[in-house]
Amino acid sequence: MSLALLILLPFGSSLLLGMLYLFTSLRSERLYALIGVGAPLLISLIALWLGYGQLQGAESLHVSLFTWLSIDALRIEFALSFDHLSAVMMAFVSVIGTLIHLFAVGYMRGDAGFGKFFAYFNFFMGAMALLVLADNPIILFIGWELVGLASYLLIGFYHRESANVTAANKAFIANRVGDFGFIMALVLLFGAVGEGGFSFSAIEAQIYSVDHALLSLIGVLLFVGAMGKSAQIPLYVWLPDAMAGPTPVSALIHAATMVTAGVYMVARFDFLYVLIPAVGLFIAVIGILSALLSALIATMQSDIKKILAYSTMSQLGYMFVAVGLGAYGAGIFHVFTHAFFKALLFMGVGAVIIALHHEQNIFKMGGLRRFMPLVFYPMLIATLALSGVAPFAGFFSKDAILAAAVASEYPLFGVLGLVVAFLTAYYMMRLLLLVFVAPAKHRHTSLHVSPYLSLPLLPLALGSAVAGFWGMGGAYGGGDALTHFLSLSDYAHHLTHKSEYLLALLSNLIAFAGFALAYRRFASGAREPQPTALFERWILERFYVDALYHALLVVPLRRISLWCERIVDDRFVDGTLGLFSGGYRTLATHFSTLQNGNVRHYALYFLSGVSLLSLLLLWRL
Amino acid sequence: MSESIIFYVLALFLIGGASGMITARRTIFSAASFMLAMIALAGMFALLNQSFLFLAQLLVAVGAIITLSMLVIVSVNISERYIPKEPHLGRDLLLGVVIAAPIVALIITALRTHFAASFAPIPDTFGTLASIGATLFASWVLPFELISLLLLAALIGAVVISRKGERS
Amino acid sequence: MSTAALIVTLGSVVLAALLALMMIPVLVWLERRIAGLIQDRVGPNRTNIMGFRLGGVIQSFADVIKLVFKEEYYPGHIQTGRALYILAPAITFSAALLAFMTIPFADTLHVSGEALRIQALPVDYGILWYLAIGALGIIGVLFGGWLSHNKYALLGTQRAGSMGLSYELPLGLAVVSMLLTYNTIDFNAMVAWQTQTVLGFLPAWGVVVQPLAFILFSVALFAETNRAPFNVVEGESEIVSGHMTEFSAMKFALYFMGEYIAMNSAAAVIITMFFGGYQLPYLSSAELIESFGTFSLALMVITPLIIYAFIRWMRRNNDVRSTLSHDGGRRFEARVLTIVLLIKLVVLELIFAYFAFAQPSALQTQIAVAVVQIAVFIVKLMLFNIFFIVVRWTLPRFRFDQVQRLGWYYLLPLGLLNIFITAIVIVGVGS
Amino acid sequence: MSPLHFLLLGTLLFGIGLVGVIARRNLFVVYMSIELMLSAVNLLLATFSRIRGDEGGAVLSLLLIAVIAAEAAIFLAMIIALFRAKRSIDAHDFTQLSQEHNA
Repeated sequence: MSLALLILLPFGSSLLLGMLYLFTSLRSERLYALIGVGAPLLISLIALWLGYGQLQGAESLHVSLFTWLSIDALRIEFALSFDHLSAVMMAFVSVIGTLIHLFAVGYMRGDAGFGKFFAYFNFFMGAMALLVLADNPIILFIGWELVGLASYLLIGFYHRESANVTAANKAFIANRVGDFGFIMALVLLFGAVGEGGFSFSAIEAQIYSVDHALLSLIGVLLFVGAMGKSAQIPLYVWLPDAMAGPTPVSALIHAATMVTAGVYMVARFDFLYVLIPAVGLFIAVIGILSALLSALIATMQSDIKKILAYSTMSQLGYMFVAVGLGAYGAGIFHVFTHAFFKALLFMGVGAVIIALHHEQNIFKMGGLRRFMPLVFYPMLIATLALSGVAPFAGFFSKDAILAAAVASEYPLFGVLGLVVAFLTAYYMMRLLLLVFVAPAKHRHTSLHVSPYLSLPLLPLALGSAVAGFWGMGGAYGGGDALTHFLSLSDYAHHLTHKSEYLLALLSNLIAFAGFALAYRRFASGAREPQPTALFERWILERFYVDALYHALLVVPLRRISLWCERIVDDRFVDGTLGLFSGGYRTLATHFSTLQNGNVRHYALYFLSGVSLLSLLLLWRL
Repeated sequence: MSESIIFYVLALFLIGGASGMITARRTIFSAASFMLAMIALAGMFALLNQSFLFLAQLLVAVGAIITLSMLVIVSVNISERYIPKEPHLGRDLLLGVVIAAPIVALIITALRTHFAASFAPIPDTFGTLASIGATLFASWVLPFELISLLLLAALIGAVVISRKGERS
Repeated sequence: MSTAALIVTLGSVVLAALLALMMIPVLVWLERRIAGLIQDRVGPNRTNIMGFRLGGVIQSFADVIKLVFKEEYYPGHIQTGRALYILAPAITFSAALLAFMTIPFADTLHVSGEALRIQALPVDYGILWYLAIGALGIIGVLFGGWLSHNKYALLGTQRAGSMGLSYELPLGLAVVSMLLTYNTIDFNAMVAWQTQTVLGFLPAWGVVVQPLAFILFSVALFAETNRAPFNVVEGESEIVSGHMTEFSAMKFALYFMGEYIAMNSAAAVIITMFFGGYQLPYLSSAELIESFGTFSLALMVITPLIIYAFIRWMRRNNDVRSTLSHDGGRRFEARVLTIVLLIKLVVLELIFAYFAFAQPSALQTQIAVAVVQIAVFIVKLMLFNIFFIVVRWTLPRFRFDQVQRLGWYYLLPLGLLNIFITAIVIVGVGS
Repeated sequence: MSPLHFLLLGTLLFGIGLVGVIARRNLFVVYMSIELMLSAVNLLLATFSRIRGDEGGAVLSLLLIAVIAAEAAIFLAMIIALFRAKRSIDAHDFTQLSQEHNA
């Protein structure tokens, strides 16, 4: 029952908020905030309580609400389950979600769509809960689609500007491409194993009977879905644009929760992916390429939110490397820690943006440390965590991934991971320095930060600092508690403690190298970069991927569409139809002279008919 | 015998009035002819021993409806120049007769060939107010009530339709 | 059809025609004289035939002759529809005349098992006939006014039409409440019902039983007959003469006479429905027949007194008091009339004596009672006509919108209320 | 004078009303023609009632008179409204049912 409550509470409050917003003239922000924050708070309490139960070794919960579809062999239960993986996901999603809701109360203050925003936000929480708690791929898919919808609604929240609507459309369409893959995978999977039940446990039980080639295809297609949702090459283009939404949206959806759905889904299907390591390798390659590419782009960006967006994509790349190489525990671990510091970073950035009246260019900021220490220090912690500096949370999770990569058959991933770590440290420090430390470029003398905006940062800062200890590897005295708790089908890698220490040292050194480079270049302020080298221009133009997509997909499609419109539609389709319709029109023109609107004439026609009938009858009589 | 004479005289008035109504070019003469026909029709009712119908016809058809029609002509002041000219009236009437003739002929043929009846013997009270009233409220109460509803609807409808202004 | 029936019917028709038509000059005379009285002047009293003025009634006959012999003139702008234009006043006139035809003048005679109604139209649906035919009068007004092609006529016609419609409703509602009371549509039965008494001493006349209905009915009839204070249709000071503006000579006279007949009919219907009709109060027909001897004796005593008083009044007023008048005819007229009245007195006394002391047959008594009732009817009729006239010359005319408002806002709801109350009372009494 | 005479007369009246509806453009005449057709039916009803000696027909006829009155009220109100709208009572001026005149 409490599981159903996890779903119903956010959806119910979303409905309530929507009704209040649409049908009443109530515009009390206090009320909307109370309902909007109350629901996530409640579900995070429930989730924590349930998660604590799981931690104490309780049985995983299953609840089947009703049979949703029952068509011959296709029998889909609307069922929810709460196992260890769900518990971890649910716990941090709800807690971080609650904090971001709280943050949003401050961020959205005074906005005309305050009530609408919280209706959407709670709707998103419900969808995310559905996704995480789903007991079968179909329900998961519903949640998957609903978070997509929520994301679409929230990106286009300021729908009066067409750019925002375009961004929302872009996100929606890019996600549809991924969803197409996902749905194909589900169809194939169902064709293969559907008759024996379609819940995750049932699929797991039958998975060995499936043909290997088919399984590979399913794995790839599932990953295509994950690409869309988690912004991996080549479907990542929507994520930077999605920053058009309000900053809490970016924090909640495009950093902490929704984008990790792909990782979660792959981890959920771990039993499938362990059977097809080739596909896993493919995932890892895509992941590391995404990480590298986006980290490179992030170093040259000047929009503060886009830097974070690319950073998110880069970290997601890490996670995919982990799950691709079979280190599911490490992947989820990184998801977990990343949620804390990335949410924190976005919220800090949101506070900065609000303080500077929606200025987003880092080169126009500076010197903010003096004005907002409560923002700066949490962000500093988050930056250190993101850069993998020991002993902050990011260090442990990233280290787990790097260790897995180094210990795997393909240590190249480890090397590239270190490169990415260097880049990460560089661009994060660049951001931090330009915003907080470098001389001010603006004329604000006093900047006020609402406690709603700064207070939620503190628990997250704490989380960023200490969350890593839960999954601390054996080398550092921990016991991989998280990995064991998740009990996914991890591939076991063996790395000696010494090599682990070496790796940790290396990665810390690299991070500090990145810091140092950034400090040297940006500590005393800098102008917006004017790219000179070819490579720099490439990076600034984001490797021309958008242009490439445009040239490869959009232009040919448009050409074909135009051709269809001009030739096929006009000549063939319309021509045939025109023949008919022209004939009708000619007939109709002639008949319409009869239909002259004069009722007496209609009576005349009618009576003429009666008259003729009468004549006929008279003649027959 | 005298009844026959009365019938034919009334029939003459009835047909004459009706024909005059549809042929007259001026509305007022149509109305006058129509009144004549309606009065003659009332006479027909009297001839059929329907004394109450006779009165109802006089009261409603002649007294109320003709007056109302005339009042509309007068009070809306639909004078000569608003009355349609109808240049081909003769031709139109001929067309109408051509169309209506088979229908009428059919009914008449049917009546003549398949209908043979005579008047049934009736009590003295036939058609009087008391008798009709008894029948009306004994076995026709529902239609009676429905008609009252119809009249109410017509009343409201007439008020709404003819109201000035507000409608664009 | 028996001889008696034929005689009675013919007699009734003649009587009705006389009462309707011969009443017109009398009413015109009365109108003028009463107007004069109210306006503190004499009124027409000069016209005479060999000195006979009959108080001025001769003036009315002179008017009739003038109207009959007046040149028939058609306004030049009335080109088409002249037949209907001429017919229109006739419609009004005949409708008014026909409406009068179902008024009973005396109680039903019972001759050799045959019930003979003393009605010009011996039917039992009197009030419906009156409503049906009375409403036709307006059609003549509408036709005539419309065909006059005249602004004033058009305005008058509009007013006439809307007045006719608005006041038909309270009229009908008042009639409905009376029908509920009397439980009949037959005038005779209504009169018979009114011979009862209420509260032990009051005659159960309609006016006593249903005072509100009486007020509604008579106000509505005032409006229907275009009498002041509701004569907005003519409204001389506003629209010349309404629908009659373009009519002259006999065509005008028909409208004119039609109005008086309508007034007369209205008075007749009012007394039939509300004032006991031809009945004497406290004396139903049966009682009258039974005690006709006593009744005659009483009349024998009263008649000479009345005639004596009348002669004294006449001689005093018909004398030449002013030196300005050299009209010796007046004294002559008074002398002749005195002789006529005395002869009449003797004849009446003889007749009364016959009924008082001889043993008249049942038929004779019945006829005598009928004659008495006719006389009573005429007296009541005259009184009510005078009431109509007095009202006309006493009250100012309403404005047209006021008339309409009165009809729709006050009379109509009152009529409905009255029906409601009547129905409740009848159900209450009946159960 | 048999019942047939009345019936034939009623039929004839109906036919005349029909002709009036078809041939005339004057809305008033059209309206009166419709009334005439209803009245013709009324005559038939009264006749049948008399033939059968059944007063049901007369009652029906009475109700029909009420319907005629209702029809008159509505039709006249419509004529007033139409006349106000277009200053015309020519049926040919009221062709709103056809699309091209709507524009």
